[in-house]
Amino acid sequence: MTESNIVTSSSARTVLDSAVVRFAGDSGDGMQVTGDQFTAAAALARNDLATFPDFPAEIRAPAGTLYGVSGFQINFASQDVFTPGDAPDVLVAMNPAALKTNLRDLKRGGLLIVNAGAFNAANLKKAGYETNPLEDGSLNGFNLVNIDITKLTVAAVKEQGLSNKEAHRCKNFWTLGLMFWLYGRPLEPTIKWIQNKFHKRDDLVQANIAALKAGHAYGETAEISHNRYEVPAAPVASGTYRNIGGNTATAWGLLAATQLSGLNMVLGAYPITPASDVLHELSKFKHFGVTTIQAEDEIAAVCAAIGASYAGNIGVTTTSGPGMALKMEGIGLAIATELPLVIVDIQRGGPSTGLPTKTEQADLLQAVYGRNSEAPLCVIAASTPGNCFYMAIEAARLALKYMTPVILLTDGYLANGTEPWLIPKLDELPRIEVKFRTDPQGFHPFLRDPKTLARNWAIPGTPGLTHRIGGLEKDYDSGHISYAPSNHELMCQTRAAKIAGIADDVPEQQIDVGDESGKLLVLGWGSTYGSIREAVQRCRTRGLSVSHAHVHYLNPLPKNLGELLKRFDRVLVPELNLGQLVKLVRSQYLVPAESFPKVQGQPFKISELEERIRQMMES
Amino acid sequence: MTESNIVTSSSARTVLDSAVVRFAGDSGDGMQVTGDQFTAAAALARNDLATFPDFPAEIRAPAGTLYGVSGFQINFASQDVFTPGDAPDVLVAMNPAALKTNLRDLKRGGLLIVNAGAFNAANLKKAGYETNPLEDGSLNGFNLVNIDITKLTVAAVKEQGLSNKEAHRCKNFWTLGLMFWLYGRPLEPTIKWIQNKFHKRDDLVQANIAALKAGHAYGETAEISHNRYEVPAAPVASGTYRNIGGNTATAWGLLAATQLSGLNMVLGAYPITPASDVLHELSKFKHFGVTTIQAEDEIAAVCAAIGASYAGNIGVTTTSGPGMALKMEGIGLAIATELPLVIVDIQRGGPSTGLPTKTEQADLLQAVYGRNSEAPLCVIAASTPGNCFYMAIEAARLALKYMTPVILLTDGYLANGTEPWLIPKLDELPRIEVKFRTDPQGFHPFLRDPKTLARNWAIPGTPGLTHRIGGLEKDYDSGHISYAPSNHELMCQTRAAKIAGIADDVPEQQIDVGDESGKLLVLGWGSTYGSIREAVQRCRTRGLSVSHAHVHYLNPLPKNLGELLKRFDRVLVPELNLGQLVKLVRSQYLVPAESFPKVQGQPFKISELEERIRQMMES
Amino acid sequence: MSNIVEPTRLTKKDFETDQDVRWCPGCGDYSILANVQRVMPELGVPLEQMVWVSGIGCSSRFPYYMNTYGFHTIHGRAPAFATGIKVANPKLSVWLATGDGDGLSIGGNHLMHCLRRNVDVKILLFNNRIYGLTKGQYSPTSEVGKITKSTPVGSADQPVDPACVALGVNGSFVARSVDVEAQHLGDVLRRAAHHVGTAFIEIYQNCNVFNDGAFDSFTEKAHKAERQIRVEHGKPLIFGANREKGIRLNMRTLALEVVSIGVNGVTEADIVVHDETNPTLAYMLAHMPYPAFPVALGVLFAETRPTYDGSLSEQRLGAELKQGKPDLDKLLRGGETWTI
Amino acid sequence: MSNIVEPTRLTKKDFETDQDVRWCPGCGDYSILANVQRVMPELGVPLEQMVWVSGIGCSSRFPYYMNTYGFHTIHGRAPAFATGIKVANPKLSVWLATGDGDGLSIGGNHLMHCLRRNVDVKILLFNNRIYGLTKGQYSPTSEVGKITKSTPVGSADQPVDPACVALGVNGSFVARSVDVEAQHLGDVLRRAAHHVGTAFIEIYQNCNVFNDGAFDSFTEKAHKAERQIRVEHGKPLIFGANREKGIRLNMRTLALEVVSIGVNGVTEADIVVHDETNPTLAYMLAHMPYPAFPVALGVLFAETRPTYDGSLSEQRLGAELKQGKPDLDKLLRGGETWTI
Ligand SMILES: Cc1ncc(C[n+]2csc(CCOP(=O)(O)OP(=O)(O)O)c2C)c(N)n1
Ligand SMILES: Cc1ncc(C[n+]2csc(CCOP(=O)(O)OP(=O)(O)O)c2C)c(N)n1
Ligand code: SF4
Ligand code: SF4
Ligand SMILES: [Mg+2]
Ligand SMILES: [Mg+2]
Repeated sequence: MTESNIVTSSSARTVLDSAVVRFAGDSGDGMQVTGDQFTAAAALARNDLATFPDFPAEIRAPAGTLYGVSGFQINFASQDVFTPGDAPDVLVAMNPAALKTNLRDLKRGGLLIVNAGAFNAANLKKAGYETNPLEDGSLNGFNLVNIDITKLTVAAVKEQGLSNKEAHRCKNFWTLGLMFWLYGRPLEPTIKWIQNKFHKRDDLVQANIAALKAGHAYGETAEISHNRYEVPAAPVASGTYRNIGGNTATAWGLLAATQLSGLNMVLGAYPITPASDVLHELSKFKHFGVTTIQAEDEIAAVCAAIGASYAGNIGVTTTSGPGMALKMEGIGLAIATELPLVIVDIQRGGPSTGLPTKTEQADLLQAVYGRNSEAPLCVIAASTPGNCFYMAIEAARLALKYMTPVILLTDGYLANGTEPWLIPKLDELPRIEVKFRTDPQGFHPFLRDPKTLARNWAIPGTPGLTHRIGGLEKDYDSGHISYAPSNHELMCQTRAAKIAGIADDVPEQQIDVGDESGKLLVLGWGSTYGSIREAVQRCRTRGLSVSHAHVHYLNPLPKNLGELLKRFDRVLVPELNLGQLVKLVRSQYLVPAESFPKVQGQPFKISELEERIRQMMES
Repeated sequence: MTESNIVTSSSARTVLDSAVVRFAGDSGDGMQVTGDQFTAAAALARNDLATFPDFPAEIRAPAGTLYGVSGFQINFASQDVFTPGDAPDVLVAMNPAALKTNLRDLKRGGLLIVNAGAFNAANLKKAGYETNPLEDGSLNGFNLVNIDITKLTVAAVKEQGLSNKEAHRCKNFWTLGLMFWLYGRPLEPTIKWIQNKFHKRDDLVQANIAALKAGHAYGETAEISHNRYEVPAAPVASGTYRNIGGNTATAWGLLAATQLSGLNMVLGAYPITPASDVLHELSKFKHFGVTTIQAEDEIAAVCAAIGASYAGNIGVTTTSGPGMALKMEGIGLAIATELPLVIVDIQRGGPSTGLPTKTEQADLLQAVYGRNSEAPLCVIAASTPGNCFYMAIEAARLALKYMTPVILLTDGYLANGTEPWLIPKLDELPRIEVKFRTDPQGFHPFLRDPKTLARNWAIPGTPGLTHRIGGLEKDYDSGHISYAPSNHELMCQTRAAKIAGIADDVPEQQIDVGDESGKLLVLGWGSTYGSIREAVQRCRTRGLSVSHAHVHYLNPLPKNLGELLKRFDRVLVPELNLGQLVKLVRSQYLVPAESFPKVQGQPFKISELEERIRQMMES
Repeated sequence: MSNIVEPTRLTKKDFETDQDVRWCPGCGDYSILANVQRVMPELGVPLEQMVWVSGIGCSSRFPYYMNTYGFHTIHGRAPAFATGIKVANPKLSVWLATGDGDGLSIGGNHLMHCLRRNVDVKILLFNNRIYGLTKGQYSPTSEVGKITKSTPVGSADQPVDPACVALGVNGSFVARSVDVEAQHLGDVLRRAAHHVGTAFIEIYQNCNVFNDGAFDSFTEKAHKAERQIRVEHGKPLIFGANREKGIRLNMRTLALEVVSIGVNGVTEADIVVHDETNPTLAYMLAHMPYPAFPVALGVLFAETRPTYDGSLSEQRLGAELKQGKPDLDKLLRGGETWTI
Repeated sequence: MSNIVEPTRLTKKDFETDQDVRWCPGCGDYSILANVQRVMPELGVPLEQMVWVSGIGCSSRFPYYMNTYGFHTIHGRAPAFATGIKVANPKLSVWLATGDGDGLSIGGNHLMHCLRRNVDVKILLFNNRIYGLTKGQYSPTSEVGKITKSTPVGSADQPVDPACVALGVNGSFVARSVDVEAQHLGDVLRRAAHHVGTAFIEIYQNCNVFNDGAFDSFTEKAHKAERQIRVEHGKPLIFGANREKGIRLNMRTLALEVVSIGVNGVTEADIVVHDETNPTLAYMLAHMPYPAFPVALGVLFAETRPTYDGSLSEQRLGAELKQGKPDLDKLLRGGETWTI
């Protein structure tokens, strides 16, 4: 559907300008579906929003265990939203384990909806509760709504005569119905969704719809010591929107690059969390001229991609931290042979295997420096799920124009998080010019464009241009192997100058929030965009002289960055690592930028940033 | 032999305080042997010296070709010597190709000894000479000594009735004889060497000795328009000396570590230039409890070494640039599991395969940052061939004491270069204390020493301490897998603090040459030690206020370094890369250190450094 | 952490850890774990003398559940770590758990070199023909045309057979078993434990979440007898519910064929007798196309030959005998030196 | 750089480059190069449609001397690059030069996966049983006990046989030849060129500097006839100076044996007839222990089956037919959207 009517708010509702809701339950409780449907409803109500799913590391952990808890948080508002929110206003806990692992985040006095039906001895034990929190008063600080959702759901669906197991499975729609009632959302869209999701089994369609309606009705009738809310539509730019996650946006951006450049694409990839979904998504688009190779390992993946580039396709490889480390020797060859290559590193928690399902920004220095010898390449980063689309196109554009590998950094938080996204039109996107060399006249493989310093690209199959390239140093003037001392230096400097020159081809650094100069600049990169932006805005409303600049181009850095940094008394660099961008700017500009590190596998909370900023202003 | 008599200088000689001689010829001409023998003679004459062999990249390039030329340069003196010298005073060119590729370096007016016998049409053509340089006057600027060494050698050895090929092979000893005459060296040691080298073939013994004596006699008798030289003994510290190269010193340092720690050693290595010789050397010392595994690749090599460390040996892996890139994922695991590991990276020219037989210092940033996520380790570097011995021991000491991987950086120049070396005694070297955990009481694998933060080392085979470790994040207090946010941050900070703490355990940064403060500090690391030291000394004799400090500990940097740098108006950082240490010190200390890069696969010339220093002083 | 236990008194319990097992309910890995824990006590190896090494994957979680020394390393490299461990301390009993992706995709080369070197390590390859931990992509053992997340219209590459790979690189012990066949798996594990050299066991393992029932057609009670052949050294290759079928070598085609004993003149004498020392026979058995032939289970090949770690120990010993105690001072002062 | 040349008129010269060849004088690589350059013109492939890919090693210098497109990549990874090239442009004729170290040590896994996928690439493995470029360490094909720079008291690991490895991973074309056997090598190259799928050729190559004469015992004129057997499809496995010896299958041991025709009742009828479509026979031939048996040369195995690149092209084609022209706007607007 492209359009939808939304319910008009009844006077009985408290109007909020934003709300943060978290659904938490067993891996088997369908919390991700519930979250997605609730998100769709908020989107259709034209709220701005941001979501954050939080999966367990285990595939399907035993029911009721703490490490088996799956969560989904959404922040939706009648104003701009930049993060999934810090502390939830509403927590839905489907079992004791979910309560145990999530309660600490719920706002004091927040609304706590629990499925009492799951609070039996066995589950309480698995969650490590001595006594039942629903009874021992430990939840007094919260607005507890205690419902036996299991029983009510089973009752609601009994007509369909489902198996006990299947009946229980409908719990999440009952809960969704109740939440829809709470926020005045229409049921139709979800009913439609249920209908075609389960179209093969009418009994399930009926049952889930029944559960949904029952949950909604329960709200209407039951005495919930709580009034209803309304979060009005947000004033956003007009256009057509969709909800999108970072991995999908990355994949679609790469698809766009094929259309904008007119080239086919080969993705060489080896599965790894959280990057695998980009491989999965791209493997569906063979008709875009995209071929995906699930290689035997990351090394083969990058080498196959380089081979494809050598043959005239766009070579792409996608991975995460440990896989990135394995690709570095191959990337070095792409640098030495000056072939286009797009490398997407969807960062995760480390070191080593680390925390595979958690987010982190700690591959920046690896991306910039992690190869033997002087091996410069271009590094860029996406800042929001939707931005991944544009940065993926940009990575391809720069790789093709400068005949160089380009590393695009995203992370687990961007990969799985979603946001409403204003859908662009293909013909609004900039074309990517690619010229293959065909003229034998005076050809050698390392002839360069005087402006970009990119070498000419002569692909196999082109008559009269047969030539050999490789990883040994080449003569600047003939492309043949050369061990001559001064030639080597010339080539090293040329490769470096080519990458440095990209700074003239990318946007200058903008101030994202606040004045062009002032007391404090908060300098960020990557997925911290939303939290920093929001924190800085809040501080500014408190009258603090602070601005936010977010770097999308990390190597080379924007050419005005140094000058921009010097316009502020102090520079704070919050990163989900122990301080990496801060090292780059300190060494390049000699500014006393200060690091604000966080390495917890979790994004920054807005409040953490606000507090840190306030401290700095006071000190 | 441990002692030897040297000839007393005859008054007929010009006494020099130093001389630089280069032997250049075809790969088949035995220039390396000639160089080694000439070096031994200088050493026995108690000169201080430094050598620099320069091999072709090809195994055995066709005779007479430019890329088949093999060279050996020695700088010997009656004073301290720190480099093989810039421009040779004497060049020995055994064929046209050798002349063509080496003449440019010979000092104007320098002594040029050529084997006229090799200057035939074929060889001239191969070397790309239109006309014969011996006749076209192009060598007028030099002191040309033009001898048909081939003919004279053949004549000298005819009694032995060797094959023509074998007779020609004696050319190098004839040449050596002449050079011995020129510098007044005794023939005995070389005669002894010939005798046991060729003991299986008496005719070759006789022939080579005859050639040697003939060359010497030729000097005595023939009218060489040139007088003889004497380079008196250098005043060096008393003790027993030997000549040593960097790869040998590295291997021996590792052997010493086994004796000092009482642990066995497993070297996991995959052959790669210029690192292979360390594998070759260590494979001879099984009776030191050293096992060498030639693994299937660099990844297996480092993983086998880590496995050996896990089992309680000293795990070591040796490689060069491209191989280093491949090891990074494995090294990350050693960091996460906190196991001792010694990694030796013998740097070579890059990027990618680059210039395999040439030297470079461009793996520093890879060593410090080249892994996914926050993966800190210790990086140290050797400064001279002999220093490799001590730094190898130091790498093992730090790895074992701090339960961490340590990367030791050397390079192709150190690996193959040699210097006289004051031989230490085992019992003068510091013992390396190793305590394995044996007490089950309160044990968990990540219990730490409160001071060093090193975890306790419990090796398989120890009763009662069975445990599991791996690359996933661990709980600080139990060592079990943990995905807890704050625990992850604590562990990341602890790993970082452990490495940072090493700064308290290593020598403070010294000024190697010059005053403790002043106008300019030249900050170096690694194999540039000799050239920088010499250049700075020369500038100081010219009264310039310049000092030299050479960093051996690169991560962490010495704790007094920042303060030391600030005592100088300016800091210059010469490196055989495009500027890497300079990035580290700028970002860490915010000093405006300036880079002096050279990437030519060749060491710095003293003159290049002198000139740059003088420029800075003038500006 | 465990306490010291007399090897003689070891029980299954002693091999269990305090960690709760984090595989999906119903995963075949559970039964493999149970069988291993059941067999280990019989080996008389003290807990502390045993090391379990693994790569990354669901299967590679194995070491966390064995109360011995354990090293959960990185993806695909376990054989290299195991080699280093065994060479450093040959007294240890080293076991390795890997998967079809860990062992044959990213780790294929290390597996191959471990086998050819004949390092004394026991390798259990859990073959579920899928990538489990990364949530269901095809693996090098997945059948052609497999529809997975990464191959929506089917995989294009043909699989390898783990046993064939092991035989191709001269593995000295190659066997097959099934996760749920307690008796058979137990026997194979015992044989492997007593083999000196690399023992390679492929275990068909059901991933009930991403590749459920991959092996049902020959592991389920109903067809087992018809679709499996349990090979035993010195015994004829007979199978079938009533042991009425056998494997014969067709002289003309030089290929194996399935025959029915008693039917047109075929007697037991025609049936090939299994000889686990014959690499060709092992190769033929491993290679038998299913379902035209039954799946061969058991020890396909076993041969004793020098181990890598053993030879290296001998070299160390030999060196000590020949060169005596290490003497660094002597080494440093060897060759040309001079004293001032 | 070359100029455009009519494929039909191509000669050996056309395939030579202006680069001087940098192998040691006397290296077997020279004769391989000469033979390849001699055969290529016959294939009717235009210079620009041919790509030579290699890793690192003396052998991997090969592409620099072929006047086609060439990619000298990194150590061991050539099969992965070749796969990317062939998949990106299936029209290209892709050839690969590798060594026993490049292809079987660091590169073993990529070789294995290229073979199992059956990528349409021709692989020439120059087997000199040594690391040449790094100046003489033993390789995975070096005999046990080999004394080299890295193994002063002899190597401890047993070698693999390249052909056996290729067969173990279902290689669809597996052959052997010798550097200096112009005629034979030429024939094998032609067969490989016309095979659709991965063609694997092991070429025994003499490294006269670091492993001189490694193959003399069966390549030298004197013993050739006795120590080699040239296999040909459909022809009996007969060898010997007077073609008096043959290979027979011993029914009892199920192993091959050398017999003398005419001696105690052996007739030609007893001799196995080579069938290059029989993997078992190929395995037995590749596996024959030398010198007890002769070294089998020629096409050991050849079978046509779908190629990886071919199947992927079909999938792309199928997708275009099914899903039509790519339409990004439609994609971006698919699913739930809303307009403001
Ligand atoms: C270097 C690296 N690449 C990729 C991954 C992601 N990864 C983890 S396990 C796995 C494959 C698991 O398959 P398998 O070995 O068959 O084990 P299973 O889960 O099926 O038991 C992959 C691709 C990783 N952890 N490390
Ligand atoms: C990553 C990496 N590791 C190691 C090397 C060093 N290296 C170059 S060639 C080679 C082996 C060569 O042996 P082989 O493949 O048999 O080729 P040959 O020289 O014998 O023809 C090695 C180890 C390298 N170039 N790159
Ligand atoms: S995903 Fe499959 S293999 Fe992994 S634990 Fe679950 S069922 Fe077992
Ligand atoms: S080293 Fe050996 S293989 Fe390499 S070029 Fe020389 S002879 Fe040939
Ligand atoms: Mg699997
Ligand atoms: Mg070789």
